[in-house]
Amino acid sequence: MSRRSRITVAAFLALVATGACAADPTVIERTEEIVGRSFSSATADERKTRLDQDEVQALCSMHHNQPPEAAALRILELSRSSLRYPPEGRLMGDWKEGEKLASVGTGGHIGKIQPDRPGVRRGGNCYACHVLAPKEIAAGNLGPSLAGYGKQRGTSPESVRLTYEKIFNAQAFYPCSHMPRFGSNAWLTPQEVADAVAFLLDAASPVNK
Amino acid sequence: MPMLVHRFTKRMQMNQTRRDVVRQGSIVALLMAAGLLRPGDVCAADWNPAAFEIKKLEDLVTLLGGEPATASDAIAINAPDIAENGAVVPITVSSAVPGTDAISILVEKNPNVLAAAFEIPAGTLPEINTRVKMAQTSNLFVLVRAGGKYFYAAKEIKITLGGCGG
Amino acid sequence: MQPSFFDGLRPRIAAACAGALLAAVALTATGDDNHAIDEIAKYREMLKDGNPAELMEMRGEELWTTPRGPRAASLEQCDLGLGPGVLPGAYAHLPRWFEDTSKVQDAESRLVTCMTVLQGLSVEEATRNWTKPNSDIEALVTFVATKSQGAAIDAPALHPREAEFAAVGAELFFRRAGPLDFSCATCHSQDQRRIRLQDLPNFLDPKSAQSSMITWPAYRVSQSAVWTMERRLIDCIRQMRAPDADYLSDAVIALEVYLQKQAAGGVMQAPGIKR
Amino acid sequence: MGSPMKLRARADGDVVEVKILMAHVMETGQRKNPAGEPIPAHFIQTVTVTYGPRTVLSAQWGPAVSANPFLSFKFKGGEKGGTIRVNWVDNKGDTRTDATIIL
Repeated sequence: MSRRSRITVAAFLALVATGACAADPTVIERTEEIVGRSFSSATADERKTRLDQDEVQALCSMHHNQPPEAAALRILELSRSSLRYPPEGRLMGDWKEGEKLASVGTGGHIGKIQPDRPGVRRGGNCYACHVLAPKEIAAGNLGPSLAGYGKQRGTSPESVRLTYEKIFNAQAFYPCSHMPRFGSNAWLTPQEVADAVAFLLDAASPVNK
Repeated sequence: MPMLVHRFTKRMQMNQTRRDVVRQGSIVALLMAAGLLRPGDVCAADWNPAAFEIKKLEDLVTLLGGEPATASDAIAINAPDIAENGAVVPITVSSAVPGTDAISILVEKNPNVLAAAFEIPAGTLPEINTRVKMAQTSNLFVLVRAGGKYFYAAKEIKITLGGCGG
Repeated sequence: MQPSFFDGLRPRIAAACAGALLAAVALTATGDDNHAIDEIAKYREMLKDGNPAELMEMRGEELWTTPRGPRAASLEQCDLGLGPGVLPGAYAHLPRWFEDTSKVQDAESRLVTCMTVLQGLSVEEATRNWTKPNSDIEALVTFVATKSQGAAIDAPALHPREAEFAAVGAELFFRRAGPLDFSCATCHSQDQRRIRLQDLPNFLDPKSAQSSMITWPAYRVSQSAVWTMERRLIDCIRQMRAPDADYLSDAVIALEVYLQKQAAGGVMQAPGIKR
Repeated sequence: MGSPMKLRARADGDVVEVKILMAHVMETGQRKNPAGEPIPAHFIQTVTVTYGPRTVLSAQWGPAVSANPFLSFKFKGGEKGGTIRVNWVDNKGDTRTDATIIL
């Protein structure tokens, strides 16, 4: 049994348990077949890392990001178990590094049409979706405004830890959140997540000005 | 707050005084030197690289000559304060200065500051609608010649980062 | 040092700064936000007069009417779904099922069929440089779409194969994958959202879906080119960090079937002009 | 020879509005291709618009004019049915002239 079909079965068990409505399995099967033959230039590794779904992705997709309780609990469990921390345990890094990460939207583009230039920085692109430092006018609104985030929450160990974990894997709190699982997917390193935490919480950060 | 306003007012007065003294004809001199604003037909041979190769506004100072250009409220720049993409910034410039016969568009922070120069013969309205590239957030200057004198106006246009980021 | 020409401008700029500073005290962040959005709206409005897509449309018309290829034929007998040579409204009825090819095809895929069948060109020749500005396919799609201006989008996916593509397209729309967990729904399933300052259509809302789909193909000033719907979707997929989707592939056409179905009734205004 | 321009000229009373779209890459010379090689500059340098024997606008451009340039302006004294001619010359010596009738 392939990984994909195992996931499907697991998801359907969750589905039956709650009686929620989700996609027709034959449509999912047909969709996967079409995905399988519509990316002919992808290498085996690219298919595995860029097209195949892990269990969380498959559950969120099949439930159109509104998982029933059993699926939601499974997502929370998988996400919590994927949390990792920096070696030294310092969850608050350098806000200036975090600020840079927040503006960089490049990294991870592959293919032949328009791949990233070699050596380009991989960023968190936080401004694409969030208001952060109020001085940046070109901020998106897919996610909530985070202006003044640290002013409201302070830098207690609990606040720092919660912020770190939300950036590392938002789905450890909000199953099927639109936010990328930056840490769990190894898009950002634990150190980079800590830098983003500092950008949000540090009193000196422009986010809190 | 009153302190702040006072400081700005004072700075404006200082600059106002300086402006009277400053000779501002640099671009003008350059354009004339380049044969750019010469009346008559334009043909390919007339295109002079000197004007279009100026890198910094300060470089123009070395070519200072002509009469100082004057800031003028009679020149209108209609452009958005914020452009979604610097590759195309739409602008409409018009001059109510009597006798306007040339209009140039300059972008302070572009690698080459002069973008375009238009000659306005008698009978043509002193109003141009076109689109220029802006490498980054910058002041855009419009320089107008009328009756042998030069006038200018400026507007800051912000260029925003856009899209998904790459 | 000799003072610069632009020293004379400093007072105006200082005044503007002072104004902004004073304004900042009075305005909330929302106020600034609205100003930015208003100015972006002005930017877009100013672009509308003089859309370079019209140049592409002219070139497309020439390509449509000029005999080309080994068979020295024009495309004037091309059947885009409403009969050979019928252009008005054809784009608004696509994608659809075609008996002769046994495929669900969009405008691009169908034009390639016509170029291969009528003119004898290879698929490679027909789609040459499709990712670059000024390609033949870009010009032809622009021309064909322009002929649907004023027509309502009507591609209801009633044929069983079309219905299947619409269902697959809906699944693809929500299908999350890759290192950023993105799907189309990440950005396009909520109202009034933006990436930075770019508005994002919500394809789950018919009005919003219409407002987007009626403007494609569109001239993109950042690309100096008209982007077709396929080019647009394949770039979204690239931005999601997926591998390149194949041009004219079923995955891309299935997404289009779904989006056109969502946008039913929208009155075509293409070609649009965008950042 | 360059690609055709799209021209419109419309009379409103004695004022004629001319709108011009030109097909041109307007390459700055500052950009690099994906292989990292510079893309040579290629841009329109001069534009001349005439109404009969009369030059109604002339321009000199640098590469900072946007790709596929758009230009519109108005002049007095044109009549419906008259011919507007637009010529451009670029830095490679390529040139293009198109004409339209005033509507």
